[in-house]
Amino acid sequence: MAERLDLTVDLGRGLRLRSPVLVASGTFGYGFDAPQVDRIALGAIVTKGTTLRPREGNAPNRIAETPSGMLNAIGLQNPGVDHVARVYAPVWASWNVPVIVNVAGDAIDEYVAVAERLDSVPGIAGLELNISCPNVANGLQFGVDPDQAAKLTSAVRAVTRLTLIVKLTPNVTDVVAIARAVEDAGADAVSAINTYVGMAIDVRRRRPVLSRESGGLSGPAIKPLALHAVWQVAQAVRIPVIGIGGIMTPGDALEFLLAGAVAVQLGTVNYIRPQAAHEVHEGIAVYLQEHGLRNLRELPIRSASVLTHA
Amino acid sequence: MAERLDLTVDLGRGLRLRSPVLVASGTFGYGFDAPQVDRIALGAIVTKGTTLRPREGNAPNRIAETPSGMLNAIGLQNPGVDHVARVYAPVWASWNVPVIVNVAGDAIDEYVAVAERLDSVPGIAGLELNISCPNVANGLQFGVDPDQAAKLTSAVRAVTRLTLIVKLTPNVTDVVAIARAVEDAGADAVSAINTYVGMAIDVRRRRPVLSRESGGLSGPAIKPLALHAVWQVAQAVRIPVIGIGGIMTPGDALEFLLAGAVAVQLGTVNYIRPQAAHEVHEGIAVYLQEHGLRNLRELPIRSASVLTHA
Amino acid sequence: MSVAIAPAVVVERSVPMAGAVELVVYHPPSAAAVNPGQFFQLAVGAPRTILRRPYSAAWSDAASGRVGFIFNVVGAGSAWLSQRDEGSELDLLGPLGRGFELDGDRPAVCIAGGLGIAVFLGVVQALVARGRKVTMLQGARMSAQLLPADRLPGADVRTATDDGSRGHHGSVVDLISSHFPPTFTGERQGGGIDLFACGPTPMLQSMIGLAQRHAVPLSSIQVALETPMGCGVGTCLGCAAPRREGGYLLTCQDGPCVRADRIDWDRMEDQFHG
Amino acid sequence: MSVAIAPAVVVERSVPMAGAVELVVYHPPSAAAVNPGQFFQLAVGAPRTILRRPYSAAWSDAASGRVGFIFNVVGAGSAWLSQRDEGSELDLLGPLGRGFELDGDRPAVCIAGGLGIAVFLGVVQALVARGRKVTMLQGARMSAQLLPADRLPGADVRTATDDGSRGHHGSVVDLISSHFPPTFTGERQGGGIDLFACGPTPMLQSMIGLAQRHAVPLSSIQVALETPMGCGVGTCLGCAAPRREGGYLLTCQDGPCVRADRIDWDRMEDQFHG
Ligand SMILES: Cc1cc2nc3c(=O)[nH]c(=O)nc-3n(C[C@H](O)[C@H](O)[C@H](O)COP(=O)(O)OP(=O)(O)OC[C@H]3O[C@@H](n4cnc5c(N)ncnc54)[C@H](O)[C@@H]3O)c2cc1C
Ligand SMILES: Cc1cc2nc3c(=O)[nH]c(=O)nc-3n(C[C@H](O)[C@H](O)[C@H](O)COP(=O)(O)OP(=O)(O)OC[C@H]3O[C@@H](n4cnc5c(N)ncnc54)[C@H](O)[C@@H]3O)c2cc1C
Ligand SMILES: Cc1cc2nc3c(=O)[nH]c(=O)nc-3n(C[C@H](O)[C@H](O)[C@H](O)COP(=O)(O)O)c2cc1C
Ligand SMILES: Cc1cc2nc3c(=O)[nH]c(=O)nc-3n(C[C@H](O)[C@H](O)[C@H](O)COP(=O)(O)O)c2cc1C
Ligand code: FES
Ligand code: FES
Repeated sequence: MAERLDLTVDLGRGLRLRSPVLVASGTFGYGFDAPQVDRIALGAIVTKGTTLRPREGNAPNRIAETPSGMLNAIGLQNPGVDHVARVYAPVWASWNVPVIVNVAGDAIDEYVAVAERLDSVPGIAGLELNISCPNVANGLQFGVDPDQAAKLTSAVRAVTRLTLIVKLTPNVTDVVAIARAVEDAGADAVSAINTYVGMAIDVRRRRPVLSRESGGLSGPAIKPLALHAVWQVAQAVRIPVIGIGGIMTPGDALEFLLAGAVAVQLGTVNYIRPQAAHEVHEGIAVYLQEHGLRNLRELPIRSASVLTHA
Repeated sequence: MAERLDLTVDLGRGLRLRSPVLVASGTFGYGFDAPQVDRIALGAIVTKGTTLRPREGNAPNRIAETPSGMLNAIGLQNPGVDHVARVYAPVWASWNVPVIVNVAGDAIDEYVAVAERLDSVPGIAGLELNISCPNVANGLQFGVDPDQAAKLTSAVRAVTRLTLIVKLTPNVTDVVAIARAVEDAGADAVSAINTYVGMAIDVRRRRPVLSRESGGLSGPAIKPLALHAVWQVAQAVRIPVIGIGGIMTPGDALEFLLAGAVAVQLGTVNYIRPQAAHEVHEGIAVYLQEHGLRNLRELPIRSASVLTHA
Repeated sequence: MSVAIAPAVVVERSVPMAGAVELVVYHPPSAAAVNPGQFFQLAVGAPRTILRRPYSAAWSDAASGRVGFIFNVVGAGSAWLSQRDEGSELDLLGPLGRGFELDGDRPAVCIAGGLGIAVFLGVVQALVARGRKVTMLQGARMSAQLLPADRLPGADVRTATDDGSRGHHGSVVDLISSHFPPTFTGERQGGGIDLFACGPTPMLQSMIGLAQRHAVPLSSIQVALETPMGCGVGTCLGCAAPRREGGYLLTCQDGPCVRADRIDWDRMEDQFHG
Repeated sequence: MSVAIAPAVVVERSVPMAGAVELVVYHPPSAAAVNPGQFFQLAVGAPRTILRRPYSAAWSDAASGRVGFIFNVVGAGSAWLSQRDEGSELDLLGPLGRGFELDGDRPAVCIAGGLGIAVFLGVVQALVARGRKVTMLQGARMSAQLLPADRLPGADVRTATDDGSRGHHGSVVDLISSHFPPTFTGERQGGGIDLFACGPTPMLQSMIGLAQRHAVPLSSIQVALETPMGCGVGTCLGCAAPRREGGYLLTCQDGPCVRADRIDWDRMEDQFHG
């Protein structure tokens, strides 16, 4: 039975994954640190958000646990694109798993410069544009405005032949408008979603827990919200949608695949159960078999109503 | 010590509460059904969303558990304003606790008609405008657009002398813009927040769990998000802000009071620990004493940065 | 209301039949207050869960101050409950809702599918105490999953199993047929029997269909409904069940035990996922 | 990496001193792999929690395959851990991070505040095994909260309590003074002693201040840092501690045990709330 299952995913522009289970940006470093994970079985590794110049990141506290979730305000600590291209990419080129670099910046020029630097580098399989980081100054600006998002996407599209995924922020009134804008601007795929802006207060000391006051909420707490975002986006765009948000189990991943995602990224769960990606992959395979399906394209369901809210 | 503490709250237009702990709309019915709750100790009871005509509500499934939260799509099942005014209000008039009616509708006229019907009815202490219900057709429309929200608020303001609270939806890019709009339009206070639009999928049957597909997420899962909304709103408006979202413990409530809320509403927790409102009230009193504070107005902290995200 | 929110102590944990767990708690006020068919909302402490879980009181004994719950493990909440040791605390909210109306003198036929049997320990006892003739029809997947008949003293217990390992080979609903025609034909408006049913919604629906084909008045059938529950007390409106005359009734307040003619069985759905 | 993610079995639970719990797990690969000062990320199943909790291996014994953890209950995760019975499973991720550098021949002075003592069972044993002279300075709020000295064989144990109920009346940091001046004055760049410290950040800071006033080289002091941890393995970047030369090091990868001269103590903060 098993060998007949097709769990591959096509993200466009030649990027084909052997599994629909990826690890999400910021939760797997640059692929070197996670213990006991058999990288080869992953659909892809998405790296930590990478900027033009190295960044130190925010002062502590950077993280806080919340009910079934966590807040983070790391502030894009990263060694800069040059280090990534020179030191990491050559190693990745020897790995048998696609590595997608998550790209961040404060201005369109900066994104473009990072994309240019990475375009012809062996070992890099694609770019994921983080237009939605809530933890740096101006981080959200591109992600909440369709025009800005489109402008940024076009600018990067113009300088790269790599598969270009745009990662959406959920901190908007209408995520569909942004998704359509980046689709029209040339994105090969969208990933949804990044974290939700949240906060925790240290009651004893009477101050915000995080040094930046607010941070991004991830983990199972956000799963129902992320799933709804994916459900809406998947019915509105023709490019592949990668589902992200609170996935811990095969059942969680299947919710996203049924909602219309072609693949999923696992984030926070990597901190808790590093073996989760493999369990999720296996669980999806078992589900397909039990339901007599042979590939992931048969999974999605559709809304019964035209308007999701009607 | 205890008798010197002042835990009263002024919501404007003569509505003074003896406790900052209220019970939230949709989680306490019309005040008749919750077991073992000493109503008199509550700051106020906010009723189920009430519409001009009776409503049957949505087909089952209406609720689903999610990690540290729950989704609901009740669909505003309620007996209609006339029943509320004729049958419930006279009973409330004999209770020693303010009852605030949560008002919902599909059109401005409908809200206005409900407000008019309730204006001179003894037993009703205030109105909370639900401009943000995600579970009825057009429910979100007023809540996501500052102009619409202002128009609705002014229209209702014009026909009622009752304290008017406007309840904000968090399903927007910029909750502050809505808060400012309703403040300018004459709201006496704002309550923040209503539920977040989310979804769950029944993987076994391959269909959404809720009959309406999407629903509103409440419970501890949303606490960090709600807290951030309150933090932002409290620093942007001069009218009182009532904090809502995932509060279960005194510590949770204190986070909202520190973030700038003058009072809090407890929602989902009422289903789980009906005694929570009293525990929270007591916990706040103890905290004030321990910190040498004599009233709630000394609690709020402020953002260290001008821009929350900077 | 005599509803308590109280920590009770687990005094016994056992396996009444294969795949099920029985927890006995000591809580005299609840034990004295329960009507058969009522339920409790049990707080669970499993990771990431939040809502209480509804469980029928399987039985209660005012004299010893004990209440029993019988359940199977289907998800995180029931898994957590199944691990409560003797001596641990269980946070009860209840008793809640309406139990069965047990008075009357017609023969009582009880029908249970799967864990629906749980509620009948108390029901059968109360019916027998009222001097009624009681037949208990019990269905399960296999023999080992049947509650032993000695837990239902005074009842004439008949069984059905899906795999034929004991009693009738097939659905427990098939067993009612033999009670229907002789009793009801010719005296449709009463006389006959009183039927008490608890089990999965599809089982209830097939039973209702059969009753309708036999022209059994649905008012003579009481069913224990199962819908998801938020609060269990009438404040969340989450436990809607379609009412015959349109709209919805609340399982937690109007039920869980209701006369079958109050329900619109065509709009009734099995509300459980997973 | 030799990092394991594994279910281990709790083989012993006890109370080593007032307010603390000691859990002993059986897991031979971990017991063999631990360096004193390393930690494990323990999965907890408390309601609404999600992250693992970082705990130092208090001690480990390759021969018996056991690892001990000593902790106090401060929140939901530690409360849950404190209830693990013998026989229950504990999900370990580890050993993680860098332990102390224990080689050398200078006298070793260990200083612990509160539960910081936990890590020193293994540290003292390893130092003694290396033939080093070991002084253990232990501080607690009151006498009952001191770890009994027989758990630290081979060390000269001195104590301080906040309430004066045993040993020095005051901070444990005061006890170092007597080790500082004679040893370091005149031979600032080595010679002296090696200091190993673990405890609340404010205690570490006051110790560092004292060391600086005595011109003790910070490179001769190793501290075990405590910051919140997301992953424990270097992927989340949540465990930042300010580095002397600017920027941050990662407590989980570069530490938790680091030489004190690597830290910018002015930017160092107690990161714990609650
Ligand atoms: C009035 C009433 C009485 C009941 N009495 C019994 C009994 O005596 N013995 C018994 O074994 N079961 C009984 N049930 C069913 C029992 O409540 C569910 O099996 C249980 O809630 C499942 O929880 P879980 O966390 O293990 O499952 P999960 O599937 O993880 O639960 C997820 C959510 O779905 C809800 N849910 C899932 N299945 C059901 C269900 N069948 N009914 C209601 N809610 C459900 C849960 O309460 C929870 O909110 C009763 C249900 C009701 C409504
Ligand atoms: C490397 C390292 C080793 C440690 N070794 C020990 C030990 O041997 N014995 C011991 O008693 N304690 C030790 N701690 C502290 C221990 O991790 C915390 O007390 C524990 O995480 C608190 O969890 P909680 O759920 O009970 O508390 P909560 O306050 O409910 O925890 C909420 C969140 O804050 C984090 N947190 C709270 N306090 C701390 C803290 N002091 N350090 C790190 N995270 C914290 C938790 O991990 C969790 O994510 C160590 C910490 C670190 C970083
Ligand atoms: C500590 C942390 C750091 C993150 N860093 C990044 C990042 O650099 N770039 C990015 O696009 N997303 C980042 N994310 C977001 C995740 O990739 C993911 O979108 C989010 O966590 C939701 O998924 P989850 O709920 O499975 O964690 C980060 C998340 C966490 C928890
Ligand atoms: C079942 C349910 C029904 C609700 N009905 C209403 C309503 O009718 N009107 C309204 O303004 N809010 C309604 N709410 C939202 C709550 O009042 C509250 O804003 C929300 O649940 C967040 O608070 P919590 O996390 O404490 O539950 C409802 C919430 C739930 C869970
Ligand atoms: S379960 Fe809440 S109203 Fe019935
Ligand atoms: S705890 Fe995640 S990087 Fe250190």
